[in-house]
Amino acid sequence: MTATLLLILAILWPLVLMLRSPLRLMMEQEALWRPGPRPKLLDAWWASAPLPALALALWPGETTLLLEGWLLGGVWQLDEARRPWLLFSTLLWGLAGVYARGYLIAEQQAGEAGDGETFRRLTGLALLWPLTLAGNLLLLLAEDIPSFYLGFAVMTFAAYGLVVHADNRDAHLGGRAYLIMALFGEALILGGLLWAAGSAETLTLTGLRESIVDAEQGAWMAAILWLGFGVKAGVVGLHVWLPLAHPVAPTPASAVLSGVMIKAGLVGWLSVLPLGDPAAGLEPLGRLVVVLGLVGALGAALFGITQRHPKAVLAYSSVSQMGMLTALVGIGLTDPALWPALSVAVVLFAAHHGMTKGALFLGIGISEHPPRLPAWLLWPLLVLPALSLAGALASGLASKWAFKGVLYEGGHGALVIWLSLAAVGTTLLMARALWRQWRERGHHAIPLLGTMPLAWLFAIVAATSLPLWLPVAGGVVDSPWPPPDELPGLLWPVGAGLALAGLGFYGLADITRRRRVVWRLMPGDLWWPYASLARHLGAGLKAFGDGLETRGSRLRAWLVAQEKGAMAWIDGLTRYERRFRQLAVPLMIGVAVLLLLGFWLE
Amino acid sequence: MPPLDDVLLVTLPVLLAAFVLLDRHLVRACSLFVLFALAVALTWWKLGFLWLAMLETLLGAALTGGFLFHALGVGLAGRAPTARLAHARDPVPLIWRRGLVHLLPVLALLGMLAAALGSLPASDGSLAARWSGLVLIGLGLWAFALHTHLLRRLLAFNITGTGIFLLLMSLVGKTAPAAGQGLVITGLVVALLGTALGALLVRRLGALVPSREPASASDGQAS
Amino acid sequence: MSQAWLPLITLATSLLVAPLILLLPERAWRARAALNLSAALLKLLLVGLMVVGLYQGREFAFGFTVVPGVEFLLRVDALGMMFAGLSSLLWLATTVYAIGYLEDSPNRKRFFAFFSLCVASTIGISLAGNLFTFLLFYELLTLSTYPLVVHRGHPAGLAAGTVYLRYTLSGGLVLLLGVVGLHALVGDVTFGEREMLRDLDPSYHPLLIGLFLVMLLGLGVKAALVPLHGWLPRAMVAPAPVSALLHAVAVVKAGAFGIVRLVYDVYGIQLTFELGLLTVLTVLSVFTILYGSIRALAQQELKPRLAYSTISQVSYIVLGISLFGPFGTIAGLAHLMHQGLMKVTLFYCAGNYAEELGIHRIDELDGAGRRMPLTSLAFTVGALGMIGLPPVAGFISKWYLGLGAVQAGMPWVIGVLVASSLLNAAYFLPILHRLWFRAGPAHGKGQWPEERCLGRFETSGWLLWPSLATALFSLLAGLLAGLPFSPLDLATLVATEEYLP
Amino acid sequence: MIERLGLVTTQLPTTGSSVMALLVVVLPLLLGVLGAACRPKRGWPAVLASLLALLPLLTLTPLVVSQGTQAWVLELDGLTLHWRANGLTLLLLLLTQLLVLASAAYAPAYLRVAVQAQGRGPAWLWPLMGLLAASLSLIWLAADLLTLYIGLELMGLSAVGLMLLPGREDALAAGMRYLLLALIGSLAFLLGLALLLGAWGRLDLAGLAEAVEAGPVLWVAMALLSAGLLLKAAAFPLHAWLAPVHGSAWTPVSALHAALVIKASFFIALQLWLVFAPQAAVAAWVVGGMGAAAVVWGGLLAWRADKLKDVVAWSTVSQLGYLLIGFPLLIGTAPAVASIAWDGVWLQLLAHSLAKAAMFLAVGNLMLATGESRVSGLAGASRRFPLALLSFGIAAISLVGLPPSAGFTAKWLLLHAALAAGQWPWLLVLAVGTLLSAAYVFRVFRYSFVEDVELEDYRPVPLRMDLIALILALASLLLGLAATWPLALLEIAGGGP
Repeated sequence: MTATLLLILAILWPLVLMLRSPLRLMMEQEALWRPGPRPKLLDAWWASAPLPALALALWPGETTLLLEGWLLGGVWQLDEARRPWLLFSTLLWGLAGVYARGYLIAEQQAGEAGDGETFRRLTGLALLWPLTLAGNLLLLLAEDIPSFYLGFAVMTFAAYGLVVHADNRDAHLGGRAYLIMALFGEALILGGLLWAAGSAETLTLTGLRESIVDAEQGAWMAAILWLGFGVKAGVVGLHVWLPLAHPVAPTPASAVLSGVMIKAGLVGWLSVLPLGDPAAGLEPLGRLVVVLGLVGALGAALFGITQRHPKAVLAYSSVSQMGMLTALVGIGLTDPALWPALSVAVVLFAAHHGMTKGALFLGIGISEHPPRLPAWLLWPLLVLPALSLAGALASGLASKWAFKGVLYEGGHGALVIWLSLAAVGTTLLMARALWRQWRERGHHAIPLLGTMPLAWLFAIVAATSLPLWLPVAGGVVDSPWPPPDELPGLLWPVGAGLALAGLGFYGLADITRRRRVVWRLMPGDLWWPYASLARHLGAGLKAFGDGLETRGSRLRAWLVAQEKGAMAWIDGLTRYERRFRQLAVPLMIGVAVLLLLGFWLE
Repeated sequence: MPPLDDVLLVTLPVLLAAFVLLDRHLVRACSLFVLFALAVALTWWKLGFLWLAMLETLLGAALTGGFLFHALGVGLAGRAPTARLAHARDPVPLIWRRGLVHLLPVLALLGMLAAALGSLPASDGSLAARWSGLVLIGLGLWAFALHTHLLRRLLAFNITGTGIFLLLMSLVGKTAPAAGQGLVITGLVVALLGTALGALLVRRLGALVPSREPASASDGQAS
Repeated sequence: MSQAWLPLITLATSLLVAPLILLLPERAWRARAALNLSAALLKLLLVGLMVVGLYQGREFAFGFTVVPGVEFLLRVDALGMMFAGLSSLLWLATTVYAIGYLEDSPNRKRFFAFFSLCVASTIGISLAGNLFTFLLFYELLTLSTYPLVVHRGHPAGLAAGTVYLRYTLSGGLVLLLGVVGLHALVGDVTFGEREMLRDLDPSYHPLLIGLFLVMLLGLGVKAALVPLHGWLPRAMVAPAPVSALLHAVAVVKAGAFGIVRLVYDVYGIQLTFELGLLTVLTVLSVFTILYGSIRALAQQELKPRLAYSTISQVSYIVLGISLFGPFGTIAGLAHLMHQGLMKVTLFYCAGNYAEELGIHRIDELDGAGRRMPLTSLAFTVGALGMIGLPPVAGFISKWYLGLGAVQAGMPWVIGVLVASSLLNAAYFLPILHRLWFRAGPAHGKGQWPEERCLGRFETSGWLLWPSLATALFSLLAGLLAGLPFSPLDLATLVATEEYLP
Repeated sequence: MIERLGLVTTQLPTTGSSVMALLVVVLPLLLGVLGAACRPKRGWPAVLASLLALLPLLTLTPLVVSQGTQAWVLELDGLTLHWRANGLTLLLLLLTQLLVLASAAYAPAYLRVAVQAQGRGPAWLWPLMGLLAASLSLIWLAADLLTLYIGLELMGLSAVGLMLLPGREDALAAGMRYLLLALIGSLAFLLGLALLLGAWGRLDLAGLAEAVEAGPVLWVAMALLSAGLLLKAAAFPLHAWLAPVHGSAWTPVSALHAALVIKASFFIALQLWLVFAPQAAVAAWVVGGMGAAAVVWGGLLAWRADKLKDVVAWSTVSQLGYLLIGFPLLIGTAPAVASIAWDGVWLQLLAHSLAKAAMFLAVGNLMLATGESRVSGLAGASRRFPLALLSFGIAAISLVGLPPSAGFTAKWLLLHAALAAGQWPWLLVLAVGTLLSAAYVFRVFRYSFVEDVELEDYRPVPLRMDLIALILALASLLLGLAATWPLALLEIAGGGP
């Protein structure tokens, strides 16, 4: 009962908090217009949005809520499969929220003081942050397809407001890239969902997975859905929004974007693809997915190290990491028997990546506004999650061990090599990111006990200790740490990466001198060809539309001319009237003759 | 060889009608029309329709004539006729081609009538009346189409009407005299009323448009 | 006895209001407003009564013979009730809106009289029990909307009125020919007596196909199917409440509703399917959907863009019914209501922008969300619904359309839906972006074209509340689609009746 | 069909109703005499007198309804006149009296406002109107050709007289032409009668119907009769006199003329065809063709007409075409088709009469109010004269044939009949006619909705004039849904089985 209440509250609470600000604004009618002081938007209440969901994630026991009148009949569910996702997501959301209160303190103060422009932007953030959260929670908790899709769409579109928060040119570019790609994804998802759900006439995700297994064209449905969610998950080719949107978003928003929201794509895959079902027959798709995942993992790493903005580097790292996860999902498709074991590793990996990437993003803000900590303490703390992500320590090591073991057992040795290569890339990326952070570090110290550093510190702790508390498949992982004799096999990529990084660092000056162009590779890589293609397409479409328009107007003009002619002709008919008048009697006789003929012919 | 009086009865109204319709002098034409009506009355009498003869004399000759003269502005008091009307020449000259063209519908009508009458054998006594009726119809219609002067068209209408009456009575003969006479009397009254109305109109038109010929005033629209 | 009269009274509530309004003097706007509103409320109540009665399985019918063999018949069925409910609901909203919109403008008496007449025709269309009665009100609708379209009396309006008449009267005529033809073939067809045509000898089938196409041609004019849509964008010059009504309930919907009646209640879906006519409808509607969207993309002004969007959206209804199977039916019928709610919201908002700020072009909308947040919110809800995003009602329609497409064995239609959604997004999202995320006059950049401060809120309350109410309804129709008496529920009821004899 | 005309009867005449029948004809004359005598300045005496004329009808109606067709034979010195009354007759009589009543009620106010009693014209209005009503009654009642002829002639002359009353030059010129053509038409009619009488020696329709045999005499006679009547009815190539006559006539007179006088000629023609040539399909198609041409031609000219009254007058030409299309649908078709067409034709006649009368009155009001006779002079009228425009609009609905008007129901029946008979061309004609009539009607509206004009000089007409037009228009509208009533009347008076 309590769990059910919590379930409802988990979704409702952020919405209530979202509505609070405008209601307050409306109460104080002129608040928007007057120049004077204004209410505080990002208060403690605001940050409390994910708390009920967190409580739900920690509440023992499974629960299901049936909502008859909701959409087409809602089924919200918390089961063991959803719990880890919910837990780490809400945790990160909560931390990011707390962090944001500190991060945006300057804007907050400006807004309160009466800077209308800033206040407006902040209002947007204050409204859309809980909304995005609500969407995210709904998509995690929903078992019925409409609610799932609703959550997904709400999260996607509300996050647009977070991306363009800065309201400058870059932000709008990032926002546009985000939105267009998201729309593309939404469309594919909708199409796939409709197709798959329609063939089995089901409303639940479970039914959907079965439907894909049963349906004749299940592979196509799965492919469409995979692509659709792939936009969110940053599959190579569809990832272009990530490096554009992440750097421009406020840091806490970047953290949730990269830590939680792109995981929604993964959640989508896990929810709709019949992973682990031997009857699915999706092996060809699986192989493709593996290949694409690896291409993404390696390619993003290579491209990422050319970036200057630390957030862009981290974004490419996300693409790379998601590529690895994609490859794992692909294995789940090609080798269904392996999935039950692999799924644990995937969840662990995803959670690890989410928390760690979150901590890294939060760390960027910290390096820009360092708290009053000695540098020897601050920078190792910043390096710690990076190393963890590279797989050298803590949760990174544990998750790497988890999937490596499974893969070896399943006979996918080659894949492990490739993934290790990707880990080398990750190490390089981490080094690059930290290097850029170091170069762009700030000097104005902020108090240590502010919300921002505390949230960051807590995030680091949570991220590194993840395997200890994350409930996977009914309980915490038994033995998360690899035995010591496995360590070399797990750690060599980090070593190699560090070595390469060192080489690169020394060779850097040389390379910079000779090949300046390398550093001009724009973030967003494929976005630019896409954009120009889209521009051409758009221009073509517009030309087509305009063509229709001009064709239509030409036709109209022709018709009008014709009409004028016809009117003139009709006006001219009156002259015959005179003849009729003059010839009335002969005409009468003519009529009589005609009638006579008619009678005669009878 | 038909008897002389029959021939006379046929030819007299026809000749008079032709004069009425073709005379260029309107007062003379109207006077001739009175004569024509009297001749027709004679025919009625000859055919044995006394009532019709009386009515024809009264309505056709006296009253219609009176109205015609009224239209011309010629009164009993001997006022001089309105010069404009009395001596008016038709503005449209009589051209042969025009005349021939207007003959075509008349011929068509006569052809139709001939086709119908072919199956209705005429008794001896009525044959003359039938012929004169047919000729009068043709003449009247032709003149009606030909002329544009309103008064002349009224004359033409009257002559056509008379032709139809003659034809009617010749057809009816002795079979249904009452019905036939009823029709003819109605027709006579209507013709009189029509002529009266037309005559009054001609007068009014003439009074309204003193500067213009009433005939040409109605030229464009009338007909 | 009272049951037979209930449809008649419902019809009379708006039919009799028209002469009453004409009798009131022009100045008496309070009395007129009171009359209008009370009639609208009364009608809503009566329709509610009928809906409840319908659920309880009661029969409402009223009829008399017009000429031998032809009957005037008012009858309540689920399909009609959907439409009646929609129109009475939106009548109330639009009446409120129109009172505010036309404040201090001339000829209000005439406007409201014809407005009532227009609603009466819509109710008549929904209650019509056979094709003859349907045709009667269908034509009456044409007549009563003409004075509304040319209401302003300026040359553009008059020209638009002429175009409107050319299209609709020709359409009505063609429909008349078709109906008479059907009548000559089988006599009076009461809606729902599907067996009359089904039992005809197969040798009549070519004739039936011909008649169907003729009637489709007639109905397609009002439903704005593509080659026949030309009047709709032109009619945009009408005042905002008129556009709203034209697009949401009255004219366009009448055409679509007619097609629904034709397919389900005259021919019967089975026969239509067997004659291969559903394919015709599918192709036609798919073409219209895409064409309308592409044309909408090229429009630079708000109302024409909405107009082309209507062309596209109304075809969803036709698409829905052309998909053989209960899901397609549900989709088409539910969209009949959903589109009405959403589109009326959009038009109200467009009217609000025009009235309050003098905005007609899309590029003038920058930052309007700050100046008029509630209106913009309503617009956003409507636009998202049009794109088909949950939880707005449009999503429900799209969902069932997809299901219907699969059920009918035409999964390619899903591709069309997706493409159309993308196009919809392409022409609606830029507007939303301008509203909310661009700096404009509200932020001290430039000036509104013609700003007036109409009321205590962001604009006059008469204009604001209807917009918000319809936006809320379109949200709730999606969010709570599973509840009884929701549009979806009614549509499901109709579909069950259709497919489970 | 001939039974439907009430020409075959087994009923014996009753003297009581014979007096009634005479009264029906004579009482309108009383209206004329009274009117001429006291020259009513107000409406009510005229209305009272017209109501008086309705009284005998009210006693006749139950008789016909309960006992079927009534027939009377009047012996006059060797002449036998046959009269009969059946449902159709009754319907037409009622229509006539109602329209006369409306005109009579309208006329005093009109004369006061528009004419200001100049000249002798107004004095002649009442007797001529009475004569017209009497002659029309005579035509509806007549069952023999002599009575028909008398009625036709009286009607024609009184109509010409009425048209001439304004006394203006254009009225006189147009009236003169009308007079001459009407006389010529009568001559053709008389010639036809002469042939019939000559061949078969009798004039009563019922008797002739049995006596006649097909042959050149009948054909020529029918051709002449029809041509004369079509000239009087202003059927297409013979319509040229109509519009000018209406253009200058007084409004109530125009209303009566367009609503009734033309219909009388049509009625006689149709009656003669049904009696003498019920199978002459080819000739009927000729008439139908004329009707089709009339629909198109009249519609086109009405559309482009410059003056309001011309629009209405041309629309009469066009609408008469619909009636003419009744010929091919009634003559030589299957009984089922003919039965539908029968209802359609008479309903169309009723609808058009009421609507056209209403339209003339409304147009008259508009012209009086704006002081403009041109269509473009209506700018801004919708705001200032809503009532007149509403009457015009409602009448227009019926003319165009849009539901729920009687015009629509009639068109429905005609379309149905055409479809049932497989005569496709008429579908097209009806369709084109509808579109054209919509075009000319809405052209008027288009001007009236123009807002941006300053109309400094306008005078509102008395409310009564507007109301009369409105009532007539509403009657034509509501008759569409209440069509069972007149159609039932058409049915019950069938006479024999």
